[in-house]
Amino acid sequence: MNEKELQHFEDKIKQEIRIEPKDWMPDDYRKMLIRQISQHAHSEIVGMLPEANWITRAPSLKRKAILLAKVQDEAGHGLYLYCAAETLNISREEMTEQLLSGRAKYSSIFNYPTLSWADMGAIGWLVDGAAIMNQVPLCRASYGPYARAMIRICKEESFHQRQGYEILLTLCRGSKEQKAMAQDALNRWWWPSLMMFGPNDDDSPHSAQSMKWKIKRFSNDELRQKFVDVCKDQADILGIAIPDSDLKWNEERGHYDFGEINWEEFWSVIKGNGPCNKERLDARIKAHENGEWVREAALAYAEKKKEVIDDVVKLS
Amino acid sequence: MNEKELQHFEDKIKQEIRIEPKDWMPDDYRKMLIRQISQHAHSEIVGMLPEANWITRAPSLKRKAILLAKVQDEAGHGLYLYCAAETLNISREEMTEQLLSGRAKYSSIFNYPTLSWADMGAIGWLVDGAAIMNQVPLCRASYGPYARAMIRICKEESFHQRQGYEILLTLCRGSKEQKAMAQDALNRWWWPSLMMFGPNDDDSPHSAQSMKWKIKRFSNDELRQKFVDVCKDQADILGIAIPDSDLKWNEERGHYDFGEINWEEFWSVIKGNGPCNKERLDARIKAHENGEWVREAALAYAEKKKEVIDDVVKLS
Amino acid sequence: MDSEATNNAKKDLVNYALFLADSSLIMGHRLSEWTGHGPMIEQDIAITNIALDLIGQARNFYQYAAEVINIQNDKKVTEDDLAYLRDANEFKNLLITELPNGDWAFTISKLFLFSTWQFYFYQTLIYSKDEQLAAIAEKSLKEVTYHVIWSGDWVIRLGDGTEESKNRMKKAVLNLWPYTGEMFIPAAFEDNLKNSVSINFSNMQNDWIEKVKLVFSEATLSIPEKMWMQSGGKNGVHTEHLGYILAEMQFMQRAYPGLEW
Amino acid sequence: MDSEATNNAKKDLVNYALFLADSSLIMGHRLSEWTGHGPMIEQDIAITNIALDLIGQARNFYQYAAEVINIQNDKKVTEDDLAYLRDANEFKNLLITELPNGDWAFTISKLFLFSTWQFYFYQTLIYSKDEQLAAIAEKSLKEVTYHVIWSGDWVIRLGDGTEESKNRMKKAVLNLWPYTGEMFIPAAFEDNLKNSVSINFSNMQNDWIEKVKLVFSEATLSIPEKMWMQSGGKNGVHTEHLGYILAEMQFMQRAYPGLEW
Repeated sequence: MNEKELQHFEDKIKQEIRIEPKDWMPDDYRKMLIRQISQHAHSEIVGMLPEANWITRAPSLKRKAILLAKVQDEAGHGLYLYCAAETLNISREEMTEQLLSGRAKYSSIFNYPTLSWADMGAIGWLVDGAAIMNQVPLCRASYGPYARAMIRICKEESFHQRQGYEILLTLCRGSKEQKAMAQDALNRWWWPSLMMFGPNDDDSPHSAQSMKWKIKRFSNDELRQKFVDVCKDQADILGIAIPDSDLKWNEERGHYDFGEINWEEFWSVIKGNGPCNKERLDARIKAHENGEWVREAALAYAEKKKEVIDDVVKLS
Repeated sequence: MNEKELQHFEDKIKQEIRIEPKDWMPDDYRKMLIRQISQHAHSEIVGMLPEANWITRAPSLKRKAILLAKVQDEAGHGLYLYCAAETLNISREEMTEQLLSGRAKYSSIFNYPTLSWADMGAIGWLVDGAAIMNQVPLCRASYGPYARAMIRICKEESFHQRQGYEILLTLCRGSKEQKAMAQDALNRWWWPSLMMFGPNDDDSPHSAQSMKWKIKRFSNDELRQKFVDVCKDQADILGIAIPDSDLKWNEERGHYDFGEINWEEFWSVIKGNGPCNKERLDARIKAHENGEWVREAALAYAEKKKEVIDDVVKLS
Repeated sequence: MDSEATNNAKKDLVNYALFLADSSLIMGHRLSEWTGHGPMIEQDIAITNIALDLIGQARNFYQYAAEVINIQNDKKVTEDDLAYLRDANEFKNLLITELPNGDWAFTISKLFLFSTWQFYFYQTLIYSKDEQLAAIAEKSLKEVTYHVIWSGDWVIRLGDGTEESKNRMKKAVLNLWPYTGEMFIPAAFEDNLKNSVSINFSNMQNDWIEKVKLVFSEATLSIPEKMWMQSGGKNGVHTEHLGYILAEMQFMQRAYPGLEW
Repeated sequence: MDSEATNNAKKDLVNYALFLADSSLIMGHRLSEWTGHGPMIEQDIAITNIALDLIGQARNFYQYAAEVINIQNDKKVTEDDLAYLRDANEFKNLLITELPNGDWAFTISKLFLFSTWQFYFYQTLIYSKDEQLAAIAEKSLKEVTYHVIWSGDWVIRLGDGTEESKNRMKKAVLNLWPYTGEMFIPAAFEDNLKNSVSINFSNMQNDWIEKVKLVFSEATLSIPEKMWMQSGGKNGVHTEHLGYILAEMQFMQRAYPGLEW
């Protein structure tokens, strides 16, 4: 390792100067970024599936259009992030292969099923909400392309979060059945949302290094606490109850206390045992396999046209 | 050709003695029977599809059960008829191959789509009704196995016809929407049902020989007239209108006059241009292809077991 | 009993009957999707027949549930109201019943695992103090006995058939296995009814696994290793498939409410 | 005009708007089934975008139809009532829109043939004396122009790509062709509206076929021979697919009638 380059890199980190693709960087920094960015990209792409599940059944044309646009945004986010990761010398093909073979992870929350229309609200409010909580600090991540992708993404995510919350607000102001639907969705999505912040700080192996390199800025538990504090108030406005009997205001801490997360479930879903792990991966594999001849044809056509152009150039 | 055998055969036909599989018969008689019986068998099997289309959407559990049982009966009829045809030295595989390759025909009526629940009623009333009209005389067909199969089938068909009529009766006594549904079904199924009796006698090439051999007993036009006469009265009871402005009682003939059939449509559907020809055949091909490994496995297993028994026999 | 206790007992009994009705109906629904598309006519007939049996069982349980609901209720419900007017989160069927049919190996394995559970379940249910449940169980048991034999024969035939059929069976069993756990975890309404229906769940599970082992061994298949089990069906938390089943199944009753058919 | 004539004119106009709304909605619905399942992310985004455009067009036409219906009507209807509370025989969409997506070649061909029809149709509709129809057509025409280019590029790419992609395209075009005829056969409501919307159907068909020929020739594909054409969509006689689409699409509004979402 070049001591001088490392010194220079660390100075830049200290001075909050962004690292750019052509800059020297430690191998582990690169690896950590690839892991994190690609995981994030995969999450956007797999995350399309649970919501796409309700596009054809959206209860009004307006909601259908909003939902379509939202899922489309997620595909866009996936694209930005794959591009950001590609600046670190890994191809989209390689990342896709890692996803489909099960070696790369994606956010475990997408292994839960969407069982009612209210889930579109709960995902917007809670899942996108938790994502924003995680991602806003990443807009200041030390790696330039990642930080810039996050800025774009966060803007759209906060829009999605508001839309999700508004879906629930409409339900909660609606009929008894609609309100029950909203409560049921909150019951199912609350705990998985808390899990989105990752293991407790004590069990989070990469966190310290990530914070040192200024990729992460806050610990898992800090962000989770912030999320709980915000959501509790929002749930009160909706008039539905967070399914946690331990949830109560702690005057001393100035925060809400909340119950213990079922970490057994968390690890089990990560290991592949969630209700939809197999379905989600199967759907991606199927899309990839069914798309193979299409990608081949597009490539073959592009090459044919290139040859023609080459010939024209040669002739001229 | 053996003159004596032919004489003997023709005597039996004249005396209404049934021809049995082991009896001598003219080649053309055998061919005509194979064509007719296999076509009939194919019709039962393909005919399952338009009705199966409504099993999962039947509007009550009772109707769902009745419909399931009915479609199952049709499969059973297909089986009887394939067995009857097999007595004429053609295998089920060969007949299936003829169907799937498009060389053998099936009743064109099944190339029309089932678009509403009322179609389950219309098919029972009109399609099964026309089938019975055609088939009752076939219970006296000169070929024994065919005649016996037809006896069994006719019993069940008349049951189906009553069930179909009862579906329509319930609709016609129901809401305005239900009655409109029944009328719409009658509008779509009436003319194709009349076509089920085949071309006008003048254009029916095989009819004369078939009647001479006492396979058929009545001409296409005779049966069609009988059908119209019966249906008109039944439609009046339902209170829905047969979609034929030329339909009126002819005192002199003692029959209803009725409009000209659209023979262009008839021939076009036979040629493969009906709304569902491709779908029906595709469904059968898919079932056959998806079933291939199953049939192979069943055969392999049966042979393994046979070997074991052979070994035991050998050892003992 | 005070009226709240009576009400709760009634609710438990209704849920119990609905759980059995829904499981049979959704299983029957999936099997009925094969009608007209089976791998041979004989099997098309057989699977349709089993679908018919299951829908018949469902009707008996729904009718009983309706009867219980209608006691001292002004608004009377029918079997069709129960089948066609509840949304997914009210359905209590086992998750295994709502999984898509897949290939013949998947359908057969699903039917065998499910029917074998039904067999041991009904075998206990016939001793229930609730005479209606007992009677329906008794009537159904004959049918289910045949379903177990028929599907078991197919498990053996496919497991010990060709290499392809064996591989398909292995894959089917592996993917279905996580959905067998909830059969043996009593829901609250099952626990609450134990004075009337005394099912020893761990015995039932033992009987079930022994029977499955026996058939699998003849089929040269093995029981999957211990794995994480899915659950939720009995409590109305389903897979994403059920919503689509209901949208299709309930269309007519939803689009044309309150009519006779 | 006497009141019956006014009423009939109103009915024709409503049917006309519904025909265009339904065609866009059902096409958009099918395309939206690709969302999350496209052959590459870029195309997933593109097809979703087109679905969005089509659903937007549908909304405009439904809103206009509702407006016309609501004139001097006490019971007011909304765009959602029109999309979600009519059964299959009331839908007037072209049959081609309701066909299942098939593979990417089938979807692309379907979209190209349909969008090219939309293009020439809207190009005439912008001159309609009915200002609303003209305005919606004008707004939609920009979108549709892009759909034609995008799908046309894909037709060329796949037709002139690999042997496999060419074969898939040939098959797709052959199977779709019988559903292109009804585009050019006016329904009664189209004929009746000819004072307001003057569409020369045979010119439109010529334009359409010329454009299709042009793109096909670059794609090294040929136009199928003259064949029997399916029809019925404009008059509410559909394929068996539409019922399933509606059961799914309308489930929420049917199961929970009269609510805000």
